Amino acid sequence: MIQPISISFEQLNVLTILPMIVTIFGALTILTIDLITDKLHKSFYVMMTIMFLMIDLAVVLTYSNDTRGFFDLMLVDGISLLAQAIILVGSALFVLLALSQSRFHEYRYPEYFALFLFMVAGFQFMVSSDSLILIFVGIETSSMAIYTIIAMHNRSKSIEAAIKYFTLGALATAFFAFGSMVLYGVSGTVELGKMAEVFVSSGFANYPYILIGTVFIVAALGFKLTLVPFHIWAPDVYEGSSAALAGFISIVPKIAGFVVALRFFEIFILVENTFVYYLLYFIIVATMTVPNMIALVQTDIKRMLAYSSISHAGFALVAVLVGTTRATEGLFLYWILFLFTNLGAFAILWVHRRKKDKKFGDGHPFEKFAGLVKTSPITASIMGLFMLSLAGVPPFSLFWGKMYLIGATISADELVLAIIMALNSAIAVYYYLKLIVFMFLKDKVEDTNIVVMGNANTTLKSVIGISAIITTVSVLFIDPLLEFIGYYVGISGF
Amino acid sequence: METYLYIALFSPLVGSLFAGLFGNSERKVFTGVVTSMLLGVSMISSLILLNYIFVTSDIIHVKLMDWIVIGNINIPYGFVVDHVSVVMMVVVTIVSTMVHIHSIGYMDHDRSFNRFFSYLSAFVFSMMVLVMSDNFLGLFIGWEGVGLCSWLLIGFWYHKKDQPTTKDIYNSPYSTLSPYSSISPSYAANEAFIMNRVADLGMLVGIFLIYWNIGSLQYDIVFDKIGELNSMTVVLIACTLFIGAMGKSAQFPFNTWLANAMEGPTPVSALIHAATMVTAGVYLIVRANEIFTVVPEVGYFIASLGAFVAFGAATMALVATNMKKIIAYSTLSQLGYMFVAGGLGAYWVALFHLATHAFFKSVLFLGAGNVMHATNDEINIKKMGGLYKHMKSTAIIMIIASVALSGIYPFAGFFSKDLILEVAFGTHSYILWTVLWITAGLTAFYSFRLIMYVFFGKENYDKEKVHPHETYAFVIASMAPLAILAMIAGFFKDSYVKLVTNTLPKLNIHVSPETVNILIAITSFIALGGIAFAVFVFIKKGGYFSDKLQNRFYFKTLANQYYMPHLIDKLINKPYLKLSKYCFKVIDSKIIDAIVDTIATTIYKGGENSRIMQTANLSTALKWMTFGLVAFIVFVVVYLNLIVRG
Amino acid sequence: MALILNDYLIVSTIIFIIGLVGVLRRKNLIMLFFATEIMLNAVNIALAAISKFHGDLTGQMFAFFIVAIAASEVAIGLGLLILWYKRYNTINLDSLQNMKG
Amino acid sequence: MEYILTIIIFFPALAAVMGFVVDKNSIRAYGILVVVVEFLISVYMWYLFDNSDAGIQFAEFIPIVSQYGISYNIGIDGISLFLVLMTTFMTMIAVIGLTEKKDIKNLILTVLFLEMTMIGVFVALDAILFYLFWELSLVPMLYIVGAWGGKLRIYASVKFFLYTFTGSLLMLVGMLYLAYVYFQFTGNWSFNLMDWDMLIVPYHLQLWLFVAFFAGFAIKVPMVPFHTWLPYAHGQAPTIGSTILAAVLLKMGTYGFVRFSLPLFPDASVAFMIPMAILALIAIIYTAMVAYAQEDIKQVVAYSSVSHMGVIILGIFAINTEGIGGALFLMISHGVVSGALFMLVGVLYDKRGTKMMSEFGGLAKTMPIFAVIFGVMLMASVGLPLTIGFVGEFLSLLGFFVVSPTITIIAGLTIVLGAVYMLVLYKKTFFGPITNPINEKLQDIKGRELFALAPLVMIVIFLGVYPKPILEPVNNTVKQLVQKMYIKASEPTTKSKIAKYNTIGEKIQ
Amino acid sequence: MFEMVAFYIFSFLTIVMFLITVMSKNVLYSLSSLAAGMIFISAFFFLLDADFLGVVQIVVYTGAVMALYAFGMMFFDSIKDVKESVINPKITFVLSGLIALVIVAVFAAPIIADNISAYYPIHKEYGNIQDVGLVLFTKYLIPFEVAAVMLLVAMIGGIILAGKKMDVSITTMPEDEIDAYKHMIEETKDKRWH
Repeated sequence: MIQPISISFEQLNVLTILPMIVTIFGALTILTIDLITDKLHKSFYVMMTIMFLMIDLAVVLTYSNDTRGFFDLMLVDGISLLAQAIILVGSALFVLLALSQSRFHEYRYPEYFALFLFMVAGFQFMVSSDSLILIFVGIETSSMAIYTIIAMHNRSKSIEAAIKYFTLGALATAFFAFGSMVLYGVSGTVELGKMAEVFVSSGFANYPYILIGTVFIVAALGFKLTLVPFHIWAPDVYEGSSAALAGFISIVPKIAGFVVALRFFEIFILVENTFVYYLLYFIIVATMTVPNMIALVQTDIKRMLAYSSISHAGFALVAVLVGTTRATEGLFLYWILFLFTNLGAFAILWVHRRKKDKKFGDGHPFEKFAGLVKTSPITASIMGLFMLSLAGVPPFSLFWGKMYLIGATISADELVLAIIMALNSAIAVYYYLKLIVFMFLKDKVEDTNIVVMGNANTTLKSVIGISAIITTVSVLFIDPLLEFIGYYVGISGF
Repeated sequence: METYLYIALFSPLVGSLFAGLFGNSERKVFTGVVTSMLLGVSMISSLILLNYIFVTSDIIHVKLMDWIVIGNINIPYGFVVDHVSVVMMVVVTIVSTMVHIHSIGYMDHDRSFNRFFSYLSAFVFSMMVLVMSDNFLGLFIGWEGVGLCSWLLIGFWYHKKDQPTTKDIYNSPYSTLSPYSSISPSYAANEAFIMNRVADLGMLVGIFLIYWNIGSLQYDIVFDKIGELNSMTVVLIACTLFIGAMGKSAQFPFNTWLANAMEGPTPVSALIHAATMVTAGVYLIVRANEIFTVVPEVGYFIASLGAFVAFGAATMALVATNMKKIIAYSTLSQLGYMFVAGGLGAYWVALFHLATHAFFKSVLFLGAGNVMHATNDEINIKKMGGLYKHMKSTAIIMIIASVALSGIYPFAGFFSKDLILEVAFGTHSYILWTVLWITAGLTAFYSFRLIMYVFFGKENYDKEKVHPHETYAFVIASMAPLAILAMIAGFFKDSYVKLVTNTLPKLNIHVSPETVNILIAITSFIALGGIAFAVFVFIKKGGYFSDKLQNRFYFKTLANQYYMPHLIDKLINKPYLKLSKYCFKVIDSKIIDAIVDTIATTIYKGGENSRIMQTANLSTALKWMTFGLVAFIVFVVVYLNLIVRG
Repeated sequence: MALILNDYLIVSTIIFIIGLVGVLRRKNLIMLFFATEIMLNAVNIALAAISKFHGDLTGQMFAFFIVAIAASEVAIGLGLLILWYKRYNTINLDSLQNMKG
Repeated sequence: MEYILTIIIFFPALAAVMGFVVDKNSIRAYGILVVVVEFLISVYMWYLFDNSDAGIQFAEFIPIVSQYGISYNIGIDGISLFLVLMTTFMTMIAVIGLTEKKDIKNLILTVLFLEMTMIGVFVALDAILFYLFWELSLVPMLYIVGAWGGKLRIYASVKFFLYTFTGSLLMLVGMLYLAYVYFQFTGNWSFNLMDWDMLIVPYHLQLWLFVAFFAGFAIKVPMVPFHTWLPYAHGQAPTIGSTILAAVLLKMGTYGFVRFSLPLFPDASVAFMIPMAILALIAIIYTAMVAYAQEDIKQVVAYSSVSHMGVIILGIFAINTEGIGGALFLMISHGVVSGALFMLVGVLYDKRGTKMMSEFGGLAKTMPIFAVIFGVMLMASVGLPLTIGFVGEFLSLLGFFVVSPTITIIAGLTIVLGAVYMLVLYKKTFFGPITNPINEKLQDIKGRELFALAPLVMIVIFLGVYPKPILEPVNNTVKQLVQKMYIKASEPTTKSKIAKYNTIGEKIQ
Repeated sequence: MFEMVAFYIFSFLTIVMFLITVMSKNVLYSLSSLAAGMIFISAFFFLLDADFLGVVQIVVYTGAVMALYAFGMMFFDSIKDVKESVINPKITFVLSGLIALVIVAVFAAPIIADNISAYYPIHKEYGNIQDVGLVLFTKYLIPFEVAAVMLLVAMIGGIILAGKKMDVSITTMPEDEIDAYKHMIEETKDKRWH
């Protein structure tokens, strides 16, 4: 008969799931509070959320080394901690944008914030395990939440976006399942670490199987990371969801995705597998170039930013291909800087959101910002600043990311790739410039009454201010930031 | 003595700046007076210097300050007054002083009286720099400076409008029979400047060569080391320097600007385009004689070119009716003489002729100025006549000048010109001699043709408008010294020779005295013959070329200045403009810029084309995802096959 | 001869592909969701088979979670569909055409 | 005063930030005050500058990204000293002569920012810092051209931005690669020029890196065939824009060649001598012709700039003291002269609202003083001795003559062709009868315009007569530069060439 | 032997069922065929002696999922079936066909399982249920909990999305109307609106 198995509490190492517990607990608290009373204003819930996120951040930052727990299922290593930190900070900043001047549907629900926290928890699980199962479940948890949150904005576009996102997501899920199935079939395990061992020890036996499995996983990850040609959903979802959420989607889920990608591709990069190399190379080039070109012809700023973030994702994916420690550092540096810049950009769109504008509807066409410098020079300058940063004009934050990443690419003797990256940044300048041209060089469109920052209040303004300042003076804290990142990446040995 | 040097050099500059102060205000006589006086000062100090050097025969060499000092190059503002430059200084200052005084009268009614004197003195200053500086680049400063001033002065009446270029030989600005000296003053000015620039490029190259081979541009150092260079280099240097000289002295093919330069006020022609600037080329040859003596073959080329120009210019002067152009061409032809002398190594002869020519030619121009003044700026000699009785003194002076020009004993021209012929003969270059000999005849003829047309015969100007009258006395007075010099300058020959041969090589030609006498006889004969012919024909026929003659081809050719202006216009100006427009309209806009824009637009088009994958339709999106998967799987297959193949 | 793993894998693949076809060609959203269910189940078969032939339980575990995921997807999916249906009174895929470019 | 450079860089920017508060109506006075003070500071720095010292002075060093070897590392030597002075001076003149009416406040503040970036470029001794200022300078220029420009202003400004940005991105790749090379040799990262100077880059790498840097610099200079952004930018830009663009921004490119390409890649520089010279040659002749074909005065001046920049390139790639020194001098002189010319055209434009030659004629009669100043600048531009234009042109050509007489002689045509288009321009505009009655009652310049232009005339004459103040320090630094190249040269042929081009003696056979 | 027969029968049935699901025009048919297919799949599980999984399959699918769908269909009165205007069916089949071809080809090759060791071996003696339980509550405890969270999320999501509050959209409503609306709600004593 079964002999009882005894597991000591220590070896469970509960600490490894403490961060997720915090978020989940927070979510449940919010739900409970909602049950008890219904007289609470959204600002209360926003602050609750931020509070939990901050506590969580504190917890995360207490870890200082690479730990496993729960039968080695949880893997809390450097990159997972970094990613969690980024996720938490990003979420905290973006959830602040909920405190908008005019009222929107989703913020009427306390559940919104609960779902938000669940989603964060999902990401956290995603990044802190190397078992495909947990990663899978994590992905799905967060996705479910995102689908709902998008739809909760409750205008036809957002519902449509949600359905599209959901349907495509379902397909991606199927791909992921199939892929992991195949890999499991040839390795007998679903844990990437062990998988790697098996492959190496067997000298990549069943190579065709492995490749098929890889391809399916790549497709699924590609969906999460909006890699060409799995990026189709991105623009529609960005357009459909509120600017605040769109900004969030452009940052947080992707960093989680990147961590998974790092973990997964490490299997092949370490053994310098040519197939994965070429595959990634192609994907990267496509992902940098194609959306760049599409962005050139956009008429709506939000869509333009959507494409630009796709292209940025491709840019960052280079780090995965290169696979050196330096590159991984570059990836995180890049993403942190990108976080603040994009936050600012989307926040500005968000504060210019009007419910029913007789000319522009509730979208953000370029004309909306025409001649902004006349009416509100400060806003225009700040937005211009974010655009320049995205374009990679020094000394604004994203330049340092770009530079560091290109530098890392070069140090890995990927000169051609580096040049492609450079040229793509050159192409990208055009559409960022387009907005600047509209704001600074063109005159106001007739018979429009855009209320500058109509949707803003002190909080949102301060968010914008903070990100503007960070974007500008980034040069001062690149060094400490790099040390911070370097430490965590170092301990996880990527 | 140095103070005198500085006075001589800078007083014209002071005058120029002074006049410049009033450049914008209306006519003030005192500007003219002051500048003239300052030039007088300069002249006197030059004479003192001349005397000093004549007595002590030592050289004054001063270094004012550094100019360009970098790398191995070290060019100061240095000035040297030696036996050569002092002569030149004296000539320049004398002539220019007189011209200044004369201009006070001539420019009497001109709106920009002050501006004129400012320019004129500025010119003199540049000329002095050119003459006195002790290195090639310093000379180049003066060289360009006189160029600038001549640009300013030729274009002095900038407000005149452009003349259309017609076939009609009597109105076309390209012909010597028309009232227009050129398309317009500003055009002539630009032409002069640009043509000189072309030549200056040659000179610059010469300077580069000297620098990179010798490492200095100081005359003394260069002339010491020049012998050590291999002859090829020296030939190059000599040629390039001579190109520069050609430009300034309007030698073929740079000659057209000189005739057009007659657009300027007449005193300007007298000073710049007769006496001083145009002779700068000759001065350069004389100055750099050490270089040219090393390479006689170049010298001979120079000489033959000179002879060629001398003859060609004289022929053009034969038919011209534009008074100033006649004199201009005679100047050109005399310059030819000088180059023959210089080319054949008789540098002091060249310089001597330069001096004498300066005197009689300037006075000739000034006289012409008086005439034009008297006839409301009439310039066609056929529209004058019988002016003798109205303006005797001018007439006499001009006749003296012409006689001197024709080289009749004992006038100045005789000594210098005959020497040149003697040199030509003595160096056994008989062809040159013959050419020059004929030219002498022509010279005599056209000079007196002019005299006759202007002062004698019946009065062709219309009596209503024109009331000829003699100019102010002081103007005549200002011409007198020059006229006198034109008469007697020849007698200073020996002392002059004694002076300059300190620096310039002596003549080493051995012609027995009797041959010399024969030569003199022949030359004087043809000269007198020319004069006589001119006079008698005029008295007999009252004119020279019958209408039948005038329709002949060679007449037209001469009248059209051998069609050179037309050729330059057709072969250089117009094609260059066309080419430029082509470069701009086609190459720049249609090719280079187009390529750049195409790159941009292609990328943009790429965007337009690739955005179609973003249909709103969900099925398409799903298909795209699947497609991506399929693509990867296909890649797997391909890859596997590749591996299998190895 | 006995069955080997590959037979199961191939069957599951075929079913998976059937599901894929459904996903690609369906315009009726709810039927499209059926297709996704099929795909996930196909994977389940394979997982179970693998776990049998490797004598390893992980496969079955994975299958459980996939079932769970499938279930929750149904919930969300239907919720979204209802929302859309309330607005536009259709669940035709081609009615989602508001955003392009 | 060891922080004087920092002060010089950031004073204008700081003043600009404070300027936001200043009222619209008094902003002009504020701006003028700031630029004058800035100029005085720079003059004081010149006073402190030690001519005899050929090395870097007033150096400052603060690490920014220590792990990647990026630092705030600035300093100044004979090469950059006068570019800084010229920048402050020309900005001052431009602001004083500013006649723009629209949004004057934004314009002045932008110009102040621009001044910061320009000075930064010239004093930066860290590649990334250099790049930083280099790119940053595009932004204010974009705004100036795009907001205050003519009809095509947006096209022009965007073209300018994209074109230069693309080029400099390639340069950035080059810089990063060079840093990587340095890392491979020494084991630690650095973008410090002083460190890079210690490095002897392998020959084949030098060639590629040279090309990468070339991409950045050549577009900025601009060298034919990368020049097509320039006419648009100039044609559309407001007066102050063209003035600063021509006077300073173009110099960044040539300065880059001197500061980076020559000392870092001596072998490559020598190897690319002739190709570069040929490009320069095309620029000189071809653009001179294009300039002659223009009807718009401003375009003539714009193309003439390209032509003169060609001469500068020629001088730089003579790789001898005369040539490089001459090129540096020509940078200054061209800065002053072309700046002045653009301002003069601007005056005309203000008065008549057009820049077409056909609209003018006989202006010398109505505006004599203006005509005189224009004439002086024109003569300086065609390189008349005793004007500022001659020394540089002469030395550059002189320098290259030893390398290739033929090329130099053809390039020498610049003195002819330059004279052609300039004199024709002058004739059409100032000479001849007054055809257009409007020109009859044009006012001659006075007041602010005169006050702005007079110093330029003085500078043009003074430095033409007495260039020593510039040539002396330049001479020392350039001598050192050439020696450095000689020492660093890895190829024997390079060594021999550099030696040959720097010694006097029989060469041209 | 039995195993093999069963395998082939069930695979045939499953495939047919799912083909109907995918191909049939009528929602009812496809739904019922889907249900049937699910049940046949559970048969596979029993074949593969994953009994527990089989049970779960039947319960979850034919129980929960199918019920949900049925409800959904009633809601959408999908009897009026959607017009399936397939633009170009070729692409669909080409793509799917390609994938099928390649993967089947690949899967034809036997898997070399030398290095594959079972990390969580099946103990025949325990029987499937215990076995599963053992692993699920040790190794896969966390995923299990997370799955719970996921289901919770799904539930909340479902409730919200299908809920009545989504009928009116605050997002598209001008501010003043919102106030009016809130007031109206106050009247009807629905306290959820603040």
